[in-house]
Amino acid sequence: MKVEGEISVDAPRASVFERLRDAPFFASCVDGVSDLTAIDETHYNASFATKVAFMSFKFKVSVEMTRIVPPDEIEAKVEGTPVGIVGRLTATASTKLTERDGKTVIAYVIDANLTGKLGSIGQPVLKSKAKEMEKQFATRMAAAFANAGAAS
Amino acid sequence: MSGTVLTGGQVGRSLPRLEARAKVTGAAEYTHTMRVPGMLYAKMARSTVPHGRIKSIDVSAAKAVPGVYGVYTGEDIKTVIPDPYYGPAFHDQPILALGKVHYIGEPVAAVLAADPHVAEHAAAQIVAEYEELPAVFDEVEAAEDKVLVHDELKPATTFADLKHLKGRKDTNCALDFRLRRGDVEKGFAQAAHIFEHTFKTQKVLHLAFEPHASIADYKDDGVTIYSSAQGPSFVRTEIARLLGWPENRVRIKVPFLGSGYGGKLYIKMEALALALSMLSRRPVKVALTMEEVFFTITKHPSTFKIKSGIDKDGRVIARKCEIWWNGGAFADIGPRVTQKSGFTASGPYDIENVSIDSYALYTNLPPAGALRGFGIPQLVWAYESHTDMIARALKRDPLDFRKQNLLREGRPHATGTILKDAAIEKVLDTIAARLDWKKPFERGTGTVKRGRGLAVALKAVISPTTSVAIVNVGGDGSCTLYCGTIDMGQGSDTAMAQMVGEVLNMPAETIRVVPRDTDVVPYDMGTLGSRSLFHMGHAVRLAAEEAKAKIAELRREVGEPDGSNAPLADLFQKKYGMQAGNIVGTGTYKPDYIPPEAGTGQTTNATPFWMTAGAGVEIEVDTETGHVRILRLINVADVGNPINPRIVETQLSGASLMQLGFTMFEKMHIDNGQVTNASFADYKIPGIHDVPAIMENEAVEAYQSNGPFGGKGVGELATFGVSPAIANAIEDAVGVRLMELPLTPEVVFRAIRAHNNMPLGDE
Amino acid sequence: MTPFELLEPASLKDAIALIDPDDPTVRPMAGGTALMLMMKAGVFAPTRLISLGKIGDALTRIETKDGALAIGAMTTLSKVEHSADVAKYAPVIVHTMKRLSNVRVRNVATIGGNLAHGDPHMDLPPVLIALGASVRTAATKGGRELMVEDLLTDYYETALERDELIASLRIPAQGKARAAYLKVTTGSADDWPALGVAVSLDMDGDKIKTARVVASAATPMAIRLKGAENVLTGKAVDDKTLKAAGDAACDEAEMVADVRGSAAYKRELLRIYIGRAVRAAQQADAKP
Amino acid sequence: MVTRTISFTLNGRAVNAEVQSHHNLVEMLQSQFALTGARESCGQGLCGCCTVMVDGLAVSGCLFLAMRADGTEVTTVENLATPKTLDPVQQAFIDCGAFQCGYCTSGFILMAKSLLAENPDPNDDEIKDYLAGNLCRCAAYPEIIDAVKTAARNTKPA
Repeated sequence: MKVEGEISVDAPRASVFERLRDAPFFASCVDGVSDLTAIDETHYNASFATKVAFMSFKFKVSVEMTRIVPPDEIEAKVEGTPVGIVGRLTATASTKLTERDGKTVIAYVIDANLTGKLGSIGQPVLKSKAKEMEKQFATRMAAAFANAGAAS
Repeated sequence: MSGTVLTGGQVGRSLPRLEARAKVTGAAEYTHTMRVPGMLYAKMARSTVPHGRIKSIDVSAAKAVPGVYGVYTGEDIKTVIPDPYYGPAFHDQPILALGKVHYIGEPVAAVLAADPHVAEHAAAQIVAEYEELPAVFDEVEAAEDKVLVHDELKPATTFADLKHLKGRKDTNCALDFRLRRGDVEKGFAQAAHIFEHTFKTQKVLHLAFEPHASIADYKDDGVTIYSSAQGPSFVRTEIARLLGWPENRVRIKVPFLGSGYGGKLYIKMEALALALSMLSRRPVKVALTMEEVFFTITKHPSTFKIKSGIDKDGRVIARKCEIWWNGGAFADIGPRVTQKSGFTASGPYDIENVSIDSYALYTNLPPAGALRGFGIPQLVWAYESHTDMIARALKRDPLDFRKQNLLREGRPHATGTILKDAAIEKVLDTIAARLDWKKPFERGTGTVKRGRGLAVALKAVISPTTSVAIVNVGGDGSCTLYCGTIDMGQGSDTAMAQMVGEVLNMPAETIRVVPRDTDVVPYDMGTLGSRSLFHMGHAVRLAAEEAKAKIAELRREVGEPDGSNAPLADLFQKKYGMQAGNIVGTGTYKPDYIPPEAGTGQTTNATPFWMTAGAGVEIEVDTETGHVRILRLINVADVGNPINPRIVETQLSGASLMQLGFTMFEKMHIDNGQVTNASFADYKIPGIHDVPAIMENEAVEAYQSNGPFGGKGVGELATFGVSPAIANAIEDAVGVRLMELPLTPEVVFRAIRAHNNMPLGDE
Repeated sequence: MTPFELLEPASLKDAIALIDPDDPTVRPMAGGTALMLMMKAGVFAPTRLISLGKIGDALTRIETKDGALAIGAMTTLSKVEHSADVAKYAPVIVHTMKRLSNVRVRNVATIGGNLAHGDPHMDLPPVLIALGASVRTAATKGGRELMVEDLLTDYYETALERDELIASLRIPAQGKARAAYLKVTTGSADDWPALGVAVSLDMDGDKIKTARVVASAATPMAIRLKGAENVLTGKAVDDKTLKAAGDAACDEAEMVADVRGSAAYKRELLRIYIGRAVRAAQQADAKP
Repeated sequence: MVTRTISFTLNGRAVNAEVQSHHNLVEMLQSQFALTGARESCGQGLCGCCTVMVDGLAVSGCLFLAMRADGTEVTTVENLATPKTLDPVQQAFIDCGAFQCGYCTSGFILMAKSLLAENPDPNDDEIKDYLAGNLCRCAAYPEIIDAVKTAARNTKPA
């Protein structure tokens, strides 16, 4: 499944880039991510939990920053195993930053795959969840930069 | 051959199925619901990557689950079966993954427990780590050999017709079949018109309602396996090979079979059940859930590039066919699908110059095998759509164009084999007559448009194959038939009993067909490809005829005059002085066959009998939504002389409805190798409301001159014509041509919008 | 499935008391069909299920007063389907039931469970929203009355608190309003809908006085399409109005893609089916 | 309590069974009473192979917790025939050839009986609507519709 979108923030591209490559900040914009630990400059482990109604899913995930090209591009690969159910989550997330009308546009493409039991049965439910998470992500991101903008 | 038709009055009866009572009372027992004392249940952990090397498999959490008897991986299997690979064409499938996984859903470990829920819960705790490898999913891409599914191919030589398969390296191509007749390039050069189209079919699956199940009870001196198998003789051979044993220590029993449609052929869960029984020293049952069936066996998706040259008079003078079969991760019987369907890829037409290339390809998807037609429905979809497109482009009536080019009795087929006993034209004419083809057709009003279409097909049967049968008449005169054909609903037990009854002049319902058990029942190649009625039918006929001759001998021996009607029991009584003794007749049948010449596919004897059938439809299309309603579905087939007309009709009707699902909506949705709709909730099959308002089934008057009592196989026939007939009718109704299955409302709607220059965007 | 504790309290009060609002693995269970599916799929492993099946009579009654219906939450769908009162006062429900899941599910599934599950593909919620139905809940801190359209908040999400149960459903008297529900499937004829559209119309002569238009299945939850309703209000039912209503519906509804169709396709279905549902409602049997 | 002894009436006979919370009705019937006419196939209540009657109502046995059978009256397909006789619905299924592999047949027969109890003379649409929740991969649907109509004719009071 593929999620694509754009967020426009009122901040210079270089500073947006710096914040985006700051993993704790980035993780704070994704609902359900906790226990982020850095292994080295480009590798992290984290927990990711999401719930749909009373069904909850927990994943142990590892994140690798696969491409960092200041100030336009960041690409990360996420791999995770769900807890207690057969499956596997793999995702690549790439963001491209461009300047438009004095603002910075963050264009993102997330390509996620779910396999195993989750993939064969839970896909429709989790697809819809992904859409909801995307909205939250955009909102949080926009809010974070709005705050940053106000503070500066 | 069987020119001496006897008049026992049994052949041609619409006798209800012999096993009917067992089925309506719930007494019929299937492997999936069987239990054996002391039995453990197995549940599998499956691969979560489409292609990868196994780095580790952590079974500790699974082992710690209370109630777990044992957890096993491929390495454990090797301790009891050192070379644990199986398969009918290639020994490429490991009992549990070894070293590598080849598709998402491949079994990597198994848990045993007395409670299947415990086993299932524990299996979910197994964590395997993989080094992921690039994967290939598309058949045409796989042919480029950039990603290799297997490091090395290991051919089996179990079947005579696959003996030429050689082990290959650096390729995903398990078999390439070539047929060359005339000079196709010269034909194109002479043609007035050239047409080239590419058609695709999607991945679908059998979904027999009894999911695969096998129970193995291993003892050091022998093993008994109860299994939902369509070919117990093959299972026995393969299990014996894995064990390094003679076949007589392996016993395969098949109770009632909750159908198969090709999905339970060759070897499926039997080897895993065996290995786990060896490891645990307990009887072990492997019974899949319906979800797991989606990861076990499927139908080949295909890409078919077809090119035809037509002369100025409308004759097809050259046809080039290239077909890529997506076989998934293990070959299963894909090579045979590739070859046998390759024979007839150019269709039921008389074409001077033909070139066929048919490729069996490995990909990182769940394996594909035979599904009610051995590849023929995929081919007919392409060539009968193509034929209609040519007729329309040439402004020819599609029926007339077909009739002009039809292959007729006595003419050589593309293989070089002369067509005999194939009522192709009669089938086509019957469909046309039922559709009132030459009369004006009501085209619908407003936003609902009507259309009609037809299609006709030809198939060569799998050959050479052998069947053996035993007819046993007991001291009381009652008769028992031992034959290995699996009656999975096609009515073979009834038809075979009718043939025995015909010969021995007994009511078929008094004849017992013994349950399938390889310790008791002689060899049969398998219940597949509509071969049983012909092959086993002959074996049964021969066995009955031998018994009949021995009865006549006994009659003479005990002093009965010629033409005596003395009951059989009296003959035994006279000979043995009491109710005792047996008369046993045996029959073995193997038809003549000349293998196709390598490289050209030419042979003067490609098939013991030809199969032909077609379909006609009337449909309406809701142009506002793309919904297609089948108003009328006509199935016409040449079944030779129908042995049991009612069962024949049910077979035709059922096969066409199954194909209707494959045509209209069935599709395994796959996302980077992951099947995402592995359940009846999201993979829909035809239900009672999907039955067309009018269904007509007809077996044309025909006689298979070398068939038992003039009969031949039926099971696959009505699948052939349905898909192209519907696509042809859709073009007839709304002017759009669909070249990929399934024909869902969205596909139709998008095509209509594109046709009107208002394409619908993706979202 | 894994073992759990099954409790069968005798009263709604006891049931609520047994729920642990902080433990998501404790769930109330009505008919249990939807819950069983999730448990079998392994996406839900309860530690405790509180069956509401033995609560008895009070929750399985269908009562009428002046054309309004009150239906106990534990009333099975088949009881609702066969109720003479429902047939009389809300015939659209009876029609909907004929193609809702199947007989066996309807024999077990309950009206309360159907609503509490929050599955957007269910056929009943859009119909109930079109009829202006509401639920009465029971909870530790006392119950409340909620419109069905406010009960469903998102994909599989409802406004119910963890310790809050639906006690009954109320369908107001429909007067002269007529309603219809169209279920659009794109695979087999019997499938979860790709789109559901429910419409209730109150006509004033040949003009629409009020319309309630609800979409489901293609949307994250059953949702009223007020833009379409506004277009219809005060107009006669003609092709132009219906097309405008369809367009308005497409502008406001969020579409979810799945194996039954892309979002773009489902939007086109909605555009057409708004009109078809309005016409079906117009031609539906009038109330007495 | 994960394991419990329940009491119910099975095909007219009072019985007890020791069941676990996570076991469904089909598993209980198969493992404890050797009744295999109700079979799990799709596992989702969609195919109808697992149909069982509980208190006179058809349910999907694969989605019905065994414990909930406590105190009920359970009837399975095995209860319809005696060694000498068949139920008119069973006979009609044979006469009309309304099955092939037979795996779904018990479910169709119980559903057809249930339909005829509610509606002794159903038309084609009523039959289809009622049986729409039962699937037959062999697709003997036309014959099944025929069988229900035949059974209706044969059970109608003279």
